[in-house]
Amino acid sequence: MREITYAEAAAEALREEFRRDDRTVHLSTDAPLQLQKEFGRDRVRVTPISESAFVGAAIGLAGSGFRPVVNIRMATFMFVAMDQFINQAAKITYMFGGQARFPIVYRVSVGAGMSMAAQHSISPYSMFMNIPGIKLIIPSTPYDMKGLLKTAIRDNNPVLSFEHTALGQVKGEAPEEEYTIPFGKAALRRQGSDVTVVALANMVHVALEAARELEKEGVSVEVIDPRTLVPLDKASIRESVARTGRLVVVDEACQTGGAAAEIASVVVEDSQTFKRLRSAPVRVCAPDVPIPYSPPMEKFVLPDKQRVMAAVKEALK
Amino acid sequence: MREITYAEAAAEALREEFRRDDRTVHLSTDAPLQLQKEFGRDRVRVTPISESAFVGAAIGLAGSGFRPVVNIRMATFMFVAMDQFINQAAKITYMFGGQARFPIVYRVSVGAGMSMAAQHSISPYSMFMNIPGIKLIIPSTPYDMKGLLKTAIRDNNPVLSFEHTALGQVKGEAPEEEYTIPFGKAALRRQGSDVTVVALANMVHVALEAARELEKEGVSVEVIDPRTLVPLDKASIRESVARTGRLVVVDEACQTGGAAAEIASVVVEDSQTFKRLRSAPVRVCAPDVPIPYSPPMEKFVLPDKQRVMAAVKEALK
Amino acid sequence: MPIEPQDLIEMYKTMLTIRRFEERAAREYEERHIPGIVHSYIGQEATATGVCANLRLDDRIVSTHRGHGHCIAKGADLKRMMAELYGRKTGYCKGKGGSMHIADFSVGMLGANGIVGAGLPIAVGAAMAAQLEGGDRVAAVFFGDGACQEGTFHESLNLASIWKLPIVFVCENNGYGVNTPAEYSIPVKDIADRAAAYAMPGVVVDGNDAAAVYEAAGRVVKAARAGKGPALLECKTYRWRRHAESKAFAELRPTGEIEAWKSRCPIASLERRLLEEGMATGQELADIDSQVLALIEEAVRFAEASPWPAPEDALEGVYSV
Amino acid sequence: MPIEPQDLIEMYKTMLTIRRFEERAAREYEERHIPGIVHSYIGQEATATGVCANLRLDDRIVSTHRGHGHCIAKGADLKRMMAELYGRKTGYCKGKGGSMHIADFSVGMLGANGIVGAGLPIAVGAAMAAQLEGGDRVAAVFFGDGACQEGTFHESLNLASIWKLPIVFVCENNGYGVNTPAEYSIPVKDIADRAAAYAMPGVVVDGNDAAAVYEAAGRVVKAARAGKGPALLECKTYRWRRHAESKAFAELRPTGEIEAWKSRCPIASLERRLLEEGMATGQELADIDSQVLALIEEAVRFAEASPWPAPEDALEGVYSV
Ligand SMILES: Cc1ncc(C[n+]2csc(CCOP(=O)(O)OP(=O)(O)O)c2C)c(N)n1
Ligand SMILES: Cc1ncc(C[n+]2csc(CCOP(=O)(O)OP(=O)(O)O)c2C)c(N)n1
Ligand SMILES: [Mg+2]
Ligand SMILES: [Mg+2]
Repeated sequence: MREITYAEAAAEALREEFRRDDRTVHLSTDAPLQLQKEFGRDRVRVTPISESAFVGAAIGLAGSGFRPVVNIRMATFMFVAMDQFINQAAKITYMFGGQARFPIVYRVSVGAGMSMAAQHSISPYSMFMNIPGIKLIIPSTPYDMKGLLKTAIRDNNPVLSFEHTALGQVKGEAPEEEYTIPFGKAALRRQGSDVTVVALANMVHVALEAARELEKEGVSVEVIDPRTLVPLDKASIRESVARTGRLVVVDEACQTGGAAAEIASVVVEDSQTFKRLRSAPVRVCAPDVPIPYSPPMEKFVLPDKQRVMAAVKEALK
Repeated sequence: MREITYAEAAAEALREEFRRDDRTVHLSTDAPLQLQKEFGRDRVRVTPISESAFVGAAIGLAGSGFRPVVNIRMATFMFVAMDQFINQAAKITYMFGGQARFPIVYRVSVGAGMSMAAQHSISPYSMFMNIPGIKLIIPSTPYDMKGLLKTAIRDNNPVLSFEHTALGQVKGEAPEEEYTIPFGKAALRRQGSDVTVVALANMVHVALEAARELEKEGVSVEVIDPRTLVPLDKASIRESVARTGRLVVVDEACQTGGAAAEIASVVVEDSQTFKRLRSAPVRVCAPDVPIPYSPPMEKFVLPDKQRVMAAVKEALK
Repeated sequence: MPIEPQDLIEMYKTMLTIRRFEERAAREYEERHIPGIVHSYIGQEATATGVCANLRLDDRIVSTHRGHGHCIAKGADLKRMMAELYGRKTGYCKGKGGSMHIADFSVGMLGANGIVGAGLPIAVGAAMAAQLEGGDRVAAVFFGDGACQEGTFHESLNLASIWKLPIVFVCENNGYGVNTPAEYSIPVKDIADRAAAYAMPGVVVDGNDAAAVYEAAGRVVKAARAGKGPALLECKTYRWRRHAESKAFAELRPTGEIEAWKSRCPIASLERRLLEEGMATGQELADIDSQVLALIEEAVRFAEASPWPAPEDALEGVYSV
Repeated sequence: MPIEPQDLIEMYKTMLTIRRFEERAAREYEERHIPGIVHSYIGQEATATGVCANLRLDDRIVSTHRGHGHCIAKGADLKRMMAELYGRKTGYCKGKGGSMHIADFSVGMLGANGIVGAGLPIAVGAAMAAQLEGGDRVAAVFFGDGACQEGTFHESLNLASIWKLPIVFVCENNGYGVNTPAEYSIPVKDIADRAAAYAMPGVVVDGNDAAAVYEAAGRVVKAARAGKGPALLECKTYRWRRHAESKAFAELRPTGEIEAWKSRCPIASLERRLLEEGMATGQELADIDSQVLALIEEAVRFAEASPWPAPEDALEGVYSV
């Protein structure tokens, strides 16, 4: 199959959906040039650095029948517009009794590893998990990027797409033919029988590396990529853990209050799954520190293959 | 002992600490009148409705040697100033290598139950748990309000105080004499041997009610109030669960990605505690919906005594 | 275009509807038939009325926490409004929103909003939609003097200006944000002066004079329809009641000031004009009042008779299909 | 106060230090001795220099993502700056902050900031501190043209105005936010025009003329010290290099424009003046350059020789004791 990069996959998704539906519009502080060329400066509009205004404008556009796609660039810039995400986009469908639909895609890049320091190295998905009303996608491959983004653009709700900075130039297979990926269906990245590893975004690849390495040591690791955090495919995760009896969650966000806590909880609170759990779930996350700038420290805080392997062994103890 | 209300306790804490340290200043869209009378309009300053500006100004004040206390009023108003909390207040101590201290207290009210609808009924503490650098306190009684707030004002870091709206006029004992409450030490609200219930804010009272009711049915419930979410007294919680073998977490925030997930994870991931766990942990939270306005629906989504009792019984199965 | 007597009478009726609705809402709140919080629009009726009288059904507005007047002026249904305040299933939001979140997309009312300043960006989006649609629809957004110190005010006016969006920013300067005087929070004499910072016209109008608002708004709405871009319209007005219908909100404004503004009642002054200029008789106006009162009564009865939402309804409607 | 030759020579030296520091930082970035991201201040040296020449050590400034120039002009140590860029333990932030987060509280430099517009509220707090202290300290905050469309710009200027805070808002209008022209984002001719919306003086100055910046800033700093409140100072300038030192940032600005601004180099023009007016000889200026280069070289050697932080150092310092 043809290979494209994660970034190209996103561009393709946008191009295809913009061709498909002329109610789509694009807002960003810097326009994707190809898209702008094809669809014009009106529909693919450059915004000033006014995130509250254009994040909110997307809501007004959506409530007026358009389907905006907003690229915020780095996730950290969401915070200057946070009210528009949390109090407006997420709540108004419900709060207005479903009178109107708000189909909006907000794209943000997440993750660390580039020595960008604390402000620019954040993976804040868990906070949105606690805010019902926005769907959350977290593509880990070019294939998923394209398929999930297309589904997101067609969804009639606000969708937040968390895209990992480190993956931009990573290549992967993606068919030329049209496809979409349903929300709420995890991808089984690798089958295994000893331990279930649930990993997010870039950590899917780290987990797979660890799994390959562990295979040599005779440990069979199953790797699950939830693909979407809201809705979360609880059934697949629980089913896998019920089989393996062990859970490791890998996420590069800070540990406390992160998505890993939710995933661990979803597993343990299910009494059928709990009964089959043979060891304590293990979280492999960044420690609770702002991400440091200097490479040795940054490398230290980000989960890597070694930490995942150690966690799997811990779970096997 | 003397009884005062939760609101009075806060006022006392402020008055005492403002007397104690003349580097304290107060910022809010409406000034506490008594405090303003005693300390003047300069130190107890009314702000326009410009949360980003005054939340950030507190950082500049703190970095310049002052000890600001900022009353945001409802937690939901934090979102218009979110960058100043997350990217600034929480990170700059670390990011600047500890050159300066940032002693700031941000007070916000949380919780639902007053038919204020989705925007004004939020308990967003878990999102701050995922952002290292801000300490989080969550007083559930007048005694705790005063003691925790005094500790917060003396702390050399940003502290966020989550104060429950429904508790404002609730009375409780608080000595006249000076006292403070250390951060990171949970309060054992009730001893019990069958099930550990960890409850937050107003839910502490709901849990205690449930515990009293359950006692009549012969079930012995231990109720733990963490008092501070960051730092979290993991040891006390784990110790209790290791004894009872069962965990119920009660929080009125939405379930997914909430503090309850973190508390459950902290318990299950500790292998010693995990071994003693006799049943699946149970979360009693609001379902994943924006809080509705109309009383029957609002009542339905908020955890109550019945749900806590049911959860305890579930844990006992 | 000179103002027609019929327009004035229509506006009179709209204002009176708002007044009576708010009086009744206050009473129902007092009697605990309405829970939560209610921010009364009494005293400010001329603003919503004068602005919305220039708008078509397909124009869009965005409102605030003090939104009943905007709803009514844009043509929302009193029954469904009152039912929403009552928290009933038949309300605009099925009882999920309440006073601060009434919306009626079918009449272009894109929602009240409990967050100060939050409506402006949303309205900018509605105006962008109008622009992309290519017709001559406009958007209008209401907000208070207090909201003018929020960042969203600045960002939104700027965005509307650089894109020449068809939108009117209607600042209802009622002199206070809760109990903080506008003069404390705002260093310039008129909020409309801030329009210059966005290269758009800034207009000050007596917000208690429906005809004046109508005419001033008419000019800027017309310009917006013609593709000439946005404007900031500052309506100087006053709220008669405390910030919200709850004793929890102290009333710290000087009594004399409140009384002085009451003597400048927007409804009474239009009434005087209608009578003085012979556009209506006392009887005709009394008839209007009776009609209005009947409508309000009907709305209350509708609300009372409406079913409560089932508790489990809370679980539905988080996402659209 | 007329500008003294000695002041001009000092400013020349400061500007040259910034220039040489940035040239070297770019080279070290290119050679991958510096990771992350570096936003070069080259071309804008006169702004930081002219403003900070009016500030005392105990005055406070707040900076941006493009902050090296502000640090140097306020008196930060080159060695610790370079060590920070290198990510070493001896850096200002112990390697935790990097280019976008250099701070030196001991010289009143309260931090660079990676979030556009985020520094303004913090500076307002520093100015409030100065006011509460009761002395005559001032604060100054630097920000770009792009930041003027963020809500924090609006809220901060307003707050400073109503409280008459001793602060100077220094907008460095370099014509672009990344590749978006200021004229696209801003509908008014001069950003300084926006000062009127906050009832404060707005001053436009040639940001490439150190002496002009020095004088203009001197006037507003003096007023702030005297308790007369804040001002907005717009310095028109230009950055020579791409948005940041990484090929990931395309350069979309017209080549001719970049060249034209290079011909208006703030350092070269001050150099001409110093020579023409006989305030310095060519040899003296060359000596300054040698000194500066030596200092930069020393800074780089210091950085290179400095230890890396231990990986586990990452776990320390989240909270102050
Ligand atoms: C962001 C935010 N901050 C604070 C509040 C609390 N609050 C509700 S209404 C109000 C006053 C608003 O004043 P103004 O904009 O003048 O409107 P008015 O109430 O006078 O109609 C305040 C402070 C809020 N809802 N949102
Ligand atoms: C809130 C926010 N939005 C977007 C960005 C990304 N960003 C970094 S610098 C920059 C341009 C800033 O332009 P300007 O303020 O003119 O400063 P300059 O880079 O020209 O010095 C942008 C958009 C950011 N850092 N913060
Ligand atoms: Mg007002
Ligand atoms: Mg710029």
